[in-house]
Amino acid sequence: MTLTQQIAQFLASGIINGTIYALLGLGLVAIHSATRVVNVAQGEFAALGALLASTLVTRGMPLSLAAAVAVGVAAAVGGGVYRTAIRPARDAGPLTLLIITIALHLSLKGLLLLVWGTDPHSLRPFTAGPPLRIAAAVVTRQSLWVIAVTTVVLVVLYVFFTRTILGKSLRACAVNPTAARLMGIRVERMSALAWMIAGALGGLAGVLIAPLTLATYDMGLILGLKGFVGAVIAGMASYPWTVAACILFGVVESLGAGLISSNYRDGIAFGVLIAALLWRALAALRGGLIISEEAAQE
Amino acid sequence: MNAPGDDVLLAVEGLEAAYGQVQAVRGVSLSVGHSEVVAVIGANGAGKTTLLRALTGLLPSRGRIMLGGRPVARPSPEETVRLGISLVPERRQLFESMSVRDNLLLGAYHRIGQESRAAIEEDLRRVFVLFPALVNRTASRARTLSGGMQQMVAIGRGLMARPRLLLMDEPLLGLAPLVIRDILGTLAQVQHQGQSILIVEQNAKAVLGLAARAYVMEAGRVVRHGPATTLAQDPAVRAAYLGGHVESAEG
Amino acid sequence: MRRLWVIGALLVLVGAPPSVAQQSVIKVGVVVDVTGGASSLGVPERNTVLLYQDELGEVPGPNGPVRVQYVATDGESDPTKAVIAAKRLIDEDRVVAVVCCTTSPASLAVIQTLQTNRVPNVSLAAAVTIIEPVDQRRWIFKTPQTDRLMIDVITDHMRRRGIRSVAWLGFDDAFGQGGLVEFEKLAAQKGIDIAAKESFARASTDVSTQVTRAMGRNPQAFLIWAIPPGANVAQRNIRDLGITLPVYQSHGVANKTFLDLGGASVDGTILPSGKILIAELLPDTDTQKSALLGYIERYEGRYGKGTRNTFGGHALDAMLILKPAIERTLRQGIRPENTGGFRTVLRDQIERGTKELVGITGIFNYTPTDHLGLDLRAAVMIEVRNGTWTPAR
Amino acid sequence: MTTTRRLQLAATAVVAVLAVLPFAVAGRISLGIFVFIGLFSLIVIGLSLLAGHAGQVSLGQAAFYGLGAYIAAITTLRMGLAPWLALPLAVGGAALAAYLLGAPIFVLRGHFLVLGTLGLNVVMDVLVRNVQHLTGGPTGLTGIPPLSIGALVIVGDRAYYYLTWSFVLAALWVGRNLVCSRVGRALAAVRSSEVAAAAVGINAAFYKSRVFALSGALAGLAGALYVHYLSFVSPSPFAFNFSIDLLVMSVLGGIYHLPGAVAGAAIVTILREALRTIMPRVLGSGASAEYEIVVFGLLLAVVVIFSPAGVWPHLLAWLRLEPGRSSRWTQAASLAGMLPESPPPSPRAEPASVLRLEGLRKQFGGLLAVDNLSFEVPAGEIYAIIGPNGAGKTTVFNLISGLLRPTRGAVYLRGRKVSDLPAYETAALGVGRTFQTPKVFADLTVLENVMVGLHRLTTTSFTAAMFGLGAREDAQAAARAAGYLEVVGLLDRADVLAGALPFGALRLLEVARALAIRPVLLLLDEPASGLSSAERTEVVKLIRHIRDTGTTVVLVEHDVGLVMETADRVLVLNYGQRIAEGAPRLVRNDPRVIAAYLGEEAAS
Repeated sequence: MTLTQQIAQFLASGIINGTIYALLGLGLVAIHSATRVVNVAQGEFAALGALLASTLVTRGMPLSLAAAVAVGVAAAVGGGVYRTAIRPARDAGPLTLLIITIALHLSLKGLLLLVWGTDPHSLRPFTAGPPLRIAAAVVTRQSLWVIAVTTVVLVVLYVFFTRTILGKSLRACAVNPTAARLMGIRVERMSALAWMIAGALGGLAGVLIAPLTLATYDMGLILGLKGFVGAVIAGMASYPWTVAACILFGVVESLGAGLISSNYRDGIAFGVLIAALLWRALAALRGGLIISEEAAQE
Repeated sequence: MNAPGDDVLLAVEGLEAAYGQVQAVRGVSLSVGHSEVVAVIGANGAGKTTLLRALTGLLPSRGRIMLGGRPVARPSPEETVRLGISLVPERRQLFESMSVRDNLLLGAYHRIGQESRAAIEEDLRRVFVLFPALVNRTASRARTLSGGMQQMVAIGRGLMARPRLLLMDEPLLGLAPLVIRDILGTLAQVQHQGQSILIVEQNAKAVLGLAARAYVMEAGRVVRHGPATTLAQDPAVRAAYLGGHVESAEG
Repeated sequence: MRRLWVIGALLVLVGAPPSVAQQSVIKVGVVVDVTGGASSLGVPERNTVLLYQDELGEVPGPNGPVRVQYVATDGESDPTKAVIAAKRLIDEDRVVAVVCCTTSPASLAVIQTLQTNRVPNVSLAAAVTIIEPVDQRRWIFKTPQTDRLMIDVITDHMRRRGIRSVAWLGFDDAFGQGGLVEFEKLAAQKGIDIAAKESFARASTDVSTQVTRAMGRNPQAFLIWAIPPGANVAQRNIRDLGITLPVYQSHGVANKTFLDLGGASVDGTILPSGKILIAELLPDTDTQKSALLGYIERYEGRYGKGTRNTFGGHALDAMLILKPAIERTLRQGIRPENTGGFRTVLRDQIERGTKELVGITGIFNYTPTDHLGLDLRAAVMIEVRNGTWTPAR
Repeated sequence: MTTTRRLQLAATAVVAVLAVLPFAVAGRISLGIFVFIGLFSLIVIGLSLLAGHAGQVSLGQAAFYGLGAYIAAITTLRMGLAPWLALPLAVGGAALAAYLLGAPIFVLRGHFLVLGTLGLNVVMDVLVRNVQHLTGGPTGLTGIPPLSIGALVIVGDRAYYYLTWSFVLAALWVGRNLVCSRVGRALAAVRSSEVAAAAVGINAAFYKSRVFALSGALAGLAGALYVHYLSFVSPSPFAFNFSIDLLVMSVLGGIYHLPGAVAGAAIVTILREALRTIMPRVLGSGASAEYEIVVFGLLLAVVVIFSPAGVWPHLLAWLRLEPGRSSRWTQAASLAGMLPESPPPSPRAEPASVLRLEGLRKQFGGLLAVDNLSFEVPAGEIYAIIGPNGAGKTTVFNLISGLLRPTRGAVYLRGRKVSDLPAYETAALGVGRTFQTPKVFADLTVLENVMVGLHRLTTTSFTAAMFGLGAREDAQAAARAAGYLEVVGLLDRADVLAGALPFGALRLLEVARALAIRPVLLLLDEPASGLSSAERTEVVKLIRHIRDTGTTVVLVEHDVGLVMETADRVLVLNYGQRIAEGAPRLVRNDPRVIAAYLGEEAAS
């Protein structure tokens, strides 16, 4: 392989990974903007979606239906988690909420382990066939599915948040919950909705990547972490920027591993991440201490 | 105190509310009639904002709240807005990253599904008639507007709920005198259309010109009440709230 | 004040001397990784212990049969947890021996504990450093083949096929590192060029970057040193990139999971393994054949067709080695209540008495200088064909 | 029995139990568990100091644990250093690394800090796995010698039990000293509001990086003990998953109480071990591990939901051992009457102006908040800034006190340029201030709040505080702080938590705290807003009193009456620009001011 081909391949795999991170990152942003919670258990929604879809398909369910069921169940679990674990503690501090989601992560992971065991499960690609050659890179059909579905999801989210009253009221809750209550918007229902959306996005991510990477009960944490990275770089607020940041992170990771050393893959990725965070923070500090303290309180 | 009667829209008796351990409203009784503008004046920290938060259910309270002759039991903001009480909150509390149009539309949130789209669109037009300055800014994000325009959006949003009673918390806070004049004019217009308003304001001079009656709060209690014109002449009120202050108070 | 007394009373209760329980059982501790990264190895190990704990749970003693109880705990794929688990087995259950642990780092981490407490151990992990240097590992034995033995067989196979340039694709953990160290040595000896050395994490979901890098060096074959699902991800990425080079894998993929997950992508994979995967194809003269078939029938009967794997075999071998050694220790008149003495004699019995013992992994001959006890008979080369194991050509 | 007595008794009991525990549990419970609880406690104590007391949540503590472990392993194994020398090296190395990383990493806040520290952990993990010639890579290193002192070789569970728990008790003692000292109050201030802390001259970065270093040292110590105990090291125990575990321990135990760290480490470790034993009994052998995680996760969620402050406060309450809030200050405060009130600085040979602004400009994105503003404040005057909301008054204060950097222009204090100094330096030079919305340190007492104000006038260093060497100075500081409380009339509430004060008292407390820094220039941001008329009268008196004792006062106020009563000179701002300046009477009648701000009616 020539260097050009290699770089093209690194870019392709970086973009695909980044797209998957983005689906998790979007869920994190949905939850955070509505409930100020950083959801450590976001990756478990993906694991749930992946495992459920692969089992259903193995049992003979058509793939499209299995995918829909998996996404639906993940959404329901998201809503259920909010209702049982987050709502009772919604006035607690961010650290407490973080620990609660860590507890959720453990419980969900344990439940997945109980149901599916430690063995990995596989799911067949959405469409069969050999990989395609795009420019100098080789791309599997499933990767194209990932990108296509994510694009559709983005469009749907955009329409939902800017064109529908439900989406607008969800945004309103995120922007100013007190004012939203004064408009008669039931903030807690909207929070539950945000968790359901996050659950669905996570489940969808799981269904999409199961054919690429196999599904295991403990696949969630790393995926969620990488989505978190993108979401934080984008400030935990903006959906399109989260997607951009996640894809960027995927590409940096892939290029770093490819051009420098695969042994240092995560080291390079997180090194770049820390540098980016510091650059952002220092830029804020240049304006003065007040600005950065207010930024911290978000 | 006016006895609750047919002409009384809101009647509050013995309202008590606390912020944590601090008792901020102590046994307040007041009333608002149909199509009446009533003002509550007092210094910062007198309990005026707490009073409004208690009325909308943002804060738990004890005491009796009657709206149109019916008791409002255990109010919550989601309920009270459906019952017809809408609050234009302190410091406007707009949805800053959303457009002016969306802000106004969300004001009618509880009517969506109950009423036709046309009715809501009609009310949007009504708001733009009241505040023509907003017409060219419908797509602008609320945070990019000037303070005065933001206050117009906040009032418009409150009106979009089509409330029986509009509560306003310090609507004149930090506005330039010219803008204050505009807003007072609009409020008078709204009142002529039959809107009942309970307005809380530090800027006593401005609201006493608008309101028919007024209550004076100090340390969580109503210490005086009566027709606005009478209170405006009251030497004690003049000394405390009219003499030293300038119109534009800031918080 | 009264509440302080409550606490005091509780403490007294905890601190009270142990209730006089009849110590008529001999306990053997088992620490395997049922959860975490190494669970695909630890689960069959535990399953095998559960499957055989009754059959191998009784030895004849001087005063009638004595029960041998296997106490299994989860090492959670974390060396610290494994050490705590082993300490508890030693101090609380007073086990006479330990079977620990699934992975090399955990096996290395418990050595100090076992050596100072003088408890014999049979490790189920590969690294040769677990048992060497022998003078510092007196209490440690192991049952799996070492990486060196496996790579010896692989490199021989490569040479036979004329492969002189290989891309290494291994886990970035102890398993991968252990393999690479041996591969570097043996490749140098046998004139094989390591064209690329790439690593990836156990939890990797995409290895195509590493594969692409390796392809930049034009290797003749890939050697993947990993376990499922990571091993499958790597192999799938190779095939997805349209690469048709031969792929070698380690003995870490010698289980059903690898085949189930891999589907068509693992066809043609060549790997070293114990004989268990192709037991039926062995000549009837093979000394291990009947033992293998017995274990396979038992294991697949309980856990499903095709679930046989080498890791469960490692655990069974440990039990097969310990049982007669315990028996011989009892026969020497050592009472199990004398835990310390029993452990010492048991160790000697394992070391001296394990001769030509037919196990699943191979035939064991421990000596004071060899705590591995296996030879090249323990490994064969296997190829995946049509979704099943066959002897490699 | 008094609470103090009971606490002493309880502490003695705990030490006694720890001493006899190895004998009590022998043969029943593995002592190894308690060694690990001790090791984890050391790290969690550090994390509690960092996250609970300094307010900086780190998800990277396992990295320093690992660093200590590897330093001890590499120096003894590869360099042949004696283990007792390697131990301080490991502690020092981990501390130094934390200290050096602290400066950059604490630029980050909130989620960013969490992610940044987690990133450190990941980077450290990758390095350890790859620098194989030093670290042995993923397989790790074996054969690390045990600790030894001369001929005495420390091996076995019992030896490491006593060693580890001695360190734990020492760490608790050090931590307690720190928390109850000048440094501890500074940390509480930083946690509560960095802006307010800076306004009394506290360099937040200085303290954060030192606490980080201390937490690194404790983690490094635990790491070194770990490797000598097991004589083995490999990367996996130090991965970020363990950092999550550590945070869980600290929150579960009670992050605001140091002994809670020990409780958390013990609960998590014992609970997991107990589940490992109990679950197979309940559900039959075989499927145990699967249930352990679920049950542990659910228990954790339940505890944290119902007791966000952790279990330690409940334990104290159950034993009726809640310490009285800072009772020792009450005594010191009662001396206040007897001590001469510390006088604010006498007017020195001053330049004519205390404060000078030159062409100051501040732009926030597209908004011009302050536009080419220049003025001078003569020494010993009360100078008022008025103007409508949004006129930029508070921004001017933030620029003077260094909380914001000007886009252009400069601020001079007594002729010295201060606009390029950090806020805490400006405060140290004598600029005191209050805030429009009072920023008091809510979880400190009223007296402690004012003692924080004395920060730059006291000297107990971080190290001295660790060893409890600041007690004498603390008593004096308490007495002086009491003096300031007397000035503002809050002495009777000295021991009340500041968060429980009514609004008016918060303003007065802020003034007392600002006075404690002995300001040459005091900036009061709306000192009368929200006050009753009686309180307002008091404030007017107080402002005059402050001026009379030699401090120049600048105030922002919209109560024009108050301004007219007190100010010697008035500046009127509008849209960030100066529209008039001069004596109150002149300004009031200035037609430009009337048009832009006061309105016609006010003039009549």
